[in-house]
Amino acid sequence: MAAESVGQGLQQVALSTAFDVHFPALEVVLPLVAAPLCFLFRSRAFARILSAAVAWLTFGVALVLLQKVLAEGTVRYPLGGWAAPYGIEYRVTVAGAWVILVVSLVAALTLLFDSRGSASRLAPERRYLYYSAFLLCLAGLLGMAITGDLFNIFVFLEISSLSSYALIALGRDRRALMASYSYLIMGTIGGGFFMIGVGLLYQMTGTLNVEDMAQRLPAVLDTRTVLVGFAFLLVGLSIKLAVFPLHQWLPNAYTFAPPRVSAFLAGTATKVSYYVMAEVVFVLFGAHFVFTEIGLGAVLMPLSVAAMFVGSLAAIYQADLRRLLAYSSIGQLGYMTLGLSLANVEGLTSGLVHVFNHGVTKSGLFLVVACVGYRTGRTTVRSMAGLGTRMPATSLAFVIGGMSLIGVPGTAGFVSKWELIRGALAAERLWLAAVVLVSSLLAVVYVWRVVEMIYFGRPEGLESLGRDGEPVREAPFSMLLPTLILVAATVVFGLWSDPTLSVARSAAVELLGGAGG
Amino acid sequence: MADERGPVVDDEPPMRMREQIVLQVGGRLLTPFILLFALYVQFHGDFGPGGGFQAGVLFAAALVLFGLLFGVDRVQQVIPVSVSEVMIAVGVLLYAGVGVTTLLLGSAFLDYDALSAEHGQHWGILLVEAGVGIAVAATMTRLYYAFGSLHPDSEPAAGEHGE
Amino acid sequence: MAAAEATAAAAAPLPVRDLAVVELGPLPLEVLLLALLGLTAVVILRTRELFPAALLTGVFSLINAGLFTLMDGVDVAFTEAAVGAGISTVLFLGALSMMDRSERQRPPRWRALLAVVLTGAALIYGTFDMPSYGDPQAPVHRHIAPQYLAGAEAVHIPNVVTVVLASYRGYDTLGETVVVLTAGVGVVILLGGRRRRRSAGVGSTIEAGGRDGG
Amino acid sequence: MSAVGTLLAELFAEPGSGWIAAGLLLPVGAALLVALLGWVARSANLRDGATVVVGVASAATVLRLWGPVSSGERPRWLLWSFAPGGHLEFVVEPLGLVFATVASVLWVVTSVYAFGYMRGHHEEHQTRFFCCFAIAIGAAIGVAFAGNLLTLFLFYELLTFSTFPLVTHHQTTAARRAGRVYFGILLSTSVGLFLLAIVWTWWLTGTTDFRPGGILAGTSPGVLVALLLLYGYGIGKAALMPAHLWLPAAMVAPTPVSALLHAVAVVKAGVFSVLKVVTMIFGVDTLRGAMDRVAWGDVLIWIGCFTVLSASIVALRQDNLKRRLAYSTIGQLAYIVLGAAVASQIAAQGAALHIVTHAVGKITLFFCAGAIYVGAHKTEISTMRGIGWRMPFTMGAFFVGSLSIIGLPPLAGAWSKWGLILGASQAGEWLVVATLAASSLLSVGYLLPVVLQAFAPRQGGAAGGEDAGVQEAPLLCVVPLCLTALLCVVLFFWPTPFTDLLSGFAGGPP
Repeated sequence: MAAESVGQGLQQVALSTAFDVHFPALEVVLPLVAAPLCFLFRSRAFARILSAAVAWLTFGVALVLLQKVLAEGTVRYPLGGWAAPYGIEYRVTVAGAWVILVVSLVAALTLLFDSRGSASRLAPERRYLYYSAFLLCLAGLLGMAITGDLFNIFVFLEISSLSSYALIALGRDRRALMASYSYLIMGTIGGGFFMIGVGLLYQMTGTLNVEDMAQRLPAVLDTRTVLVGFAFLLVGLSIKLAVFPLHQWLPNAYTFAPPRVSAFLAGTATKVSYYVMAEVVFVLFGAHFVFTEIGLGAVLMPLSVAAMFVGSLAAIYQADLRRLLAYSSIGQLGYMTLGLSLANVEGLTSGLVHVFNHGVTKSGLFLVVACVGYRTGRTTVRSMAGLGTRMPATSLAFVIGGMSLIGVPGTAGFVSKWELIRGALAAERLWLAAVVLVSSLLAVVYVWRVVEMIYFGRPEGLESLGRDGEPVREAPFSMLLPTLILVAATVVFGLWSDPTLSVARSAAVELLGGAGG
Repeated sequence: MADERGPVVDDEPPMRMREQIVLQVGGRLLTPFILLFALYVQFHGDFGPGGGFQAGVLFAAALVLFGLLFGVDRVQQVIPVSVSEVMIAVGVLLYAGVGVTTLLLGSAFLDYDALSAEHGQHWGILLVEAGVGIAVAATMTRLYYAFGSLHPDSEPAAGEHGE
Repeated sequence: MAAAEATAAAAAPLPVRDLAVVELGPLPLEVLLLALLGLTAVVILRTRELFPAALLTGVFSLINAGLFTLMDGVDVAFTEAAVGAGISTVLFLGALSMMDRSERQRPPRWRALLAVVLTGAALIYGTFDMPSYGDPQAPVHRHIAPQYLAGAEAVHIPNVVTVVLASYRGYDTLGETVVVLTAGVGVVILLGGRRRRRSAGVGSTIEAGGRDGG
Repeated sequence: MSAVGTLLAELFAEPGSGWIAAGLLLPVGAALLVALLGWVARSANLRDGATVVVGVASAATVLRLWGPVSSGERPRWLLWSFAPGGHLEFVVEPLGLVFATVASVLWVVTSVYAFGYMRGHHEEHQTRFFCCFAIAIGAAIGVAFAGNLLTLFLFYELLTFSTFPLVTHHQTTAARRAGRVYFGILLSTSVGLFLLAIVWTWWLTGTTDFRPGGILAGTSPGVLVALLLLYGYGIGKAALMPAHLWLPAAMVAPTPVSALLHAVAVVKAGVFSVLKVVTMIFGVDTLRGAMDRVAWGDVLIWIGCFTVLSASIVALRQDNLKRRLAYSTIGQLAYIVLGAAVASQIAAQGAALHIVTHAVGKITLFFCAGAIYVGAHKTEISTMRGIGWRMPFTMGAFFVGSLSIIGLPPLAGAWSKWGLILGASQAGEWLVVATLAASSLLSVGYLLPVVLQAFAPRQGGAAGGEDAGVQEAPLLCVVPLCLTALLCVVLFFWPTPFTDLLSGFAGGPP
C-alpha cells in the first residue's frame, strides 16, 4: 500500500457508509468534545448530566466495538483518512476493546455515584471543572487503549495524566496537593521516558505505527539504540503501572484524591498502562525478543512477587481505608505483571481478566469507602467500627469486595487467580503457584482486619455519630446503587466467568500471536 | 548574573515595571507589532515556519508583555478572565468540530477532503490551525492571569466545600 | 557498521541509491552552543536563588532554540523560543512572586543523582547505533517521509511540517491542543478560584464563595 | 434469557439432576425464606416453621436419591464452568449421598433443637443465625455432591464463610478472638495447602474429577505421599493436629452450632473430603502401593494415631463439658482420617460408616451439653454432680451417646469401629489397631465419668440449694436429643441401608 501511494499525493482510505464504522473515533471523541463543552457552559448541572451521558455512551460504544472485534477481528479506523503508517490509525484489538470496556464501565458507574459525599476543594459553582477534568481523563485513557500509534499513545497518556493530577489535587485533605505533586513528578518522568523510547525507536524504524514498527523492528533488534529505546518505554510504563519499586506515588494519590476520583483511577489508570505494556512487549517487540533474548522475565517476575508481598504486607498496617486499598492495589498489580511475565496464554489471560475483575472490585471498594466517608466523615479502619448493623448493605459490599481481593472461590478475584496459577503451571513453575496462594493469605489479613472492625468493633464516644452529628445510617440509594452494581459484578463474574475469561483469552492469544507482526 | 537580579527581585517585581517609562513606551509600541506578527505566523504557517501553536504563544506573549508593563487589570479589561476561558474551549471545539463535521459528512474523522474535493486540505488545515491558535493563546493568557495576578499575601484559602 | 547496514536494509522499499554520504562533522557553532547549554544547566542546578534560576531556564531554552535552528528544525525552534524562553519564564516568575525566593539547603540527593547518571548513560549508550546525523539513508528519511513530501507537494503547501502536523497527524495535534486545554483546566481548578484582592478592589472579594480555596 | 433457558434445560436433561438441584437449592431457599420472614415479616414462628418445612423437604429430596444410587446410577448435574479446568459439576455417589443424608436429616433435628435452645436462652439475632445455618447446610450438601475437587473446594469455602457468623454469634471479644483462630486456620490451610494440592493434582492429571479408583495412578510414590500430606493438612476441617486448634476455639458458639459443627456439617465435611480424596482421587490401591514403597509412606497414619491419642488424653483433663467433647471429636475424626490413610477398602467403608455413627452419637452428646446449660446453667463437669436425677432424659441420652462413641454394642458406634479395626488389621497396620483399642479405653475414661457424676447420689439431702433451679430443658430440646439417642440404637440393629450402599464404594471403576 505504501509503494502505490508514494507520489500520488494524498491518498485516501474509503470508509463504508454505515455509521458504526465511526465508533472507534466516537469512543474517544465523545468525551473529548464533552470536556470543553462542560468548560464552556460553566454549569454544574449541565456538566454532570453531560458527563454521565457521555460515559454511558462510551460504554455502549465499547460494547458494540468489543462484539465487532470478536466477530470480525481487528477494527481499524484511519483518522484523517490517511492509511496506516502515514496517518494515525485506530486499531481496536480484542484486548484494547476489553480495556476500553472496563474503563468506560467504571467511569459510567463512578459518575452515576451521587457526588454529595465527595466534598472537594472546589466551590459548588465551580464543580463543572471537575467534570471537565474527569472527561478529559476518560478520553485520555480510552485513547491510549484504542490507538495503534505510539506517539498518539503518548499524547493521550499526557491528557490522562495531566487531568488526573488536577483531579487528585482536588482532594479535601491538603495533603492531596503534595500527593498530586509527587504523582506529577513521577508521572512526568514516566511520560518523558516513554517519549524518549518512542523517539529512539522512531530513529531506527522511521515509523510510529505500532504494527508497521513491529514489522520493521526485527531488522534492527540487535542495535543498542533499539535496546535502550525498549528500556525507556518499559521503565516509563512501569512508573505509570506502579510496578514495584516504582509504586511510591500511588498510595498517596489514591488516599487523598476525592473519593470518586480514587474509585475511577484505581479501576482504570493502571489497567490501561498494563495494556500498553502488553502491547509493547508482545506486539511491538514480540515475546521471543523480550523474554528469550533479553530475559525480561527474570526481572519482572521477582519484582511482581515482591509487589505481591510488599503491597499486601503494607496494606496490613494501614490505618486509613483508602491507603489500605491503595497498597492492596500494588499487590494486585503484582499479580497482573506476574501474569505478563509468564509470557504464556494463561498468564496473560489472567492479567487481562484481572483488568476487569480487579477494576470492578477495587472501584467498588473505593465507592464503599466513599459511602462510609459520607456518613461517618472519616475513612479510617476505625470508622468502620460497628457499621455492620448501621450500614448493613455497605458493610456487606465491603465484605464481598474484600473476598474478591482475597480470591475466594465464587468471586471474580478467584477467576483471575486460578488462571494465574494455570499460567504458572503451564510455565512449569509449581513454586510460583504456591507463592501466589501464600500471598493471598496476606490479603486475608488486611481484609479481615476491616471485617472484624465492621462486625465486632464498638464505636467509642463520638464515633457513633456521623459527620452531621446524627447517628450513622445507611448511605443514600443514589450512592449505594453504583457501589452495589460493581460489587455484585464481582460475584456474578466470579460464578459466570465464561464471558470474561473467553474474551480475555482471545485477547491474550491475539497479543501473543502478534509477535513480530 | 547576580547583578542583574537587583531591580527585579525587589518586592512586587511585576508592579515595579509600571514606573519604567522607557519600558512602557517601548512596550506600547511593540505590542501591536507582536500581535500582527502572531497573525502572520498563524496564517503563513502553510508557507513558512509557524502555525497555530507558535502564533497562539506569540499572541499571548504580547498580552503578557502589556500586562507586565501596565498591569493585569488593563489586559483583563480587553480580555476578561471569563472570555479567556471561553476561548480555550472554543479553540478546542473548533478543531474537534472540523473532525466531527467531516465525520458527519461521511468521511473519517478529520478527513479534510470531505470539506471540499479540491481545497479540503487547505480549508481544514486553516481551520484547525485557527483552533490551535485560539486555544493556545487563550490558555497562555489564562495561565498568566492565574500566576501573574497572585500576590504573596493571598494565601490559598483553607475553606473546603461540600457540594 | 553492521547496524548501519541493518538500518539500510530496514528501509528496503526504496532503492538504495549510491548517495555520497556527506559526513557532516560537528560544526563549531553547534559545539559552542552545546557547551553553553551544558554550562547553563549546571549553573541552574547550582543556583540556590530561584529568581536567576528561572531566568536561566529561559536562557537554556533560547540556546536550545538556536540548536534546533542549526538542525533545520525551524518550527521547533520557533516554538521553543516562544514557549520556553518567553511564556514559561514569565509564568515561573509569577509563581515565584508567591513563594520563597531561595531554595532551602538540602543534603545532596544521591538517589536522584544516580537515576540521572544512569539515564544519561543509557541515552549515550543508545546513540551508538543511531544513524549518523543527516544520513540520507536513515530510516526516518526513507520510510514515510517521502510520502509526506509528495503529499505536501500535491496540495501545494510548501511547509511540509504543517501538512504533517495538521493533516497527516492532525489527530495528534488535536490531542496536543487538548493537552493545552487540560493544562488550562488544571490551572483554573487549582488557582482559578482565588480573587485578586489588592488591585481589583473590595468588591470582588465578596463574590460568591469568596475564599474558594481553589 | 437464553442463559436461563439453557440452565433449565440442563437442569432436567439428565435423570436425577433435578433432584440434585433441589437438594442444593432448598437450603438456599430456606435461607432466603428465613431472611424474608425474620427481617421483613418479623415473625419468629413463621420463620422457624419455614426452616423445618424446607428442612424436611430437603431431607426428603436427598433421600429420594437413594433409590437410583443404590441401583448403580450416578446422577450428575453439570451446572456451568466457572474456570477452565473447573466445572461446577455434581455427581451423586454412595459416600456423598451418605454424608448428604446425615447433613440434611440432622439439620431438621438440630433446627428443632435450636428453636428450643435459642428461645430458652433469649438469644439475639436469631434470624441471622438460622439464615447462616441454612446456607451452611446447603454448602455441606454441595460438598457431598461435588463432582470434582474444585466444586468441592468452592462449597468447602462457602461452609467456612457461612459458619463464621455462627461461631462468632455473640460478637464479644472472646468470640472475635475465637473467630480469628477459626477463620485463620481454616482459610489458611485451605487456600495455602488444599488449593495447592488441587492445583498440583490438576497439573499431574489434567483433571480434578472424582473417579472410582482414583485418577492418580502412575504417579511417583513420593509425590503421592507428599500430596496425601498436603490434602491431610489442607483439609483443615478434618482437624488433624496441630491444625485442630480451631475446633476448641469454636466452642464459644451457641451449642446448636457446636452440634452442627462437630457432628454434622463442618468437621464431617472435612473428614468426608479426606475420605473422598483418598478413594476417588488417589484410589486406595494406588495409595496402598505408594505407601508400601516409600519409607515415610505411613506418615499420615502416624499423625493420625498421634492425634487420636493426644486428643483423647487432653479430653481427659478438660472440665468444661463442651471442650471435652471437642477434644473427643478431634480424636474421633482422626479415626476417619486413619481409615482413609490405611488405604484399604474395608477400612474406608468403616470410616464412611463412622461419619454416620459418630455424627449421631456426638450430636446427642452436644445436644445434652446444651440442654444441661439451658436446664441447669452448668458448663463444668465438676458442678454436675447429681443432675441426672433431675434431668433423667437428658442424661440418659448422654449415656447412650457415650456408649456409642466408645463403640460398645448394642449401639451404632460398634459397627464402624469394628470396620476400622478389621480394615487396619487386614492391611497389617497394627499401630492403627493398637491405637483404636487404646483410644476406646481412653474414651471410656473421659465420657463415662460425666454420666457417673450426673447420677451420683446427691450430698446433703434432697433439695440442695444449688440444684434448686435445675430442671429438664424445654421439650424442643429434649425431644431431639432423645431422638438422636434412639437413632444410635436403631442404627446398630438396622445398619444395612448404609452398609449396603457403601459396600464396595472404595473400589475401582464399577
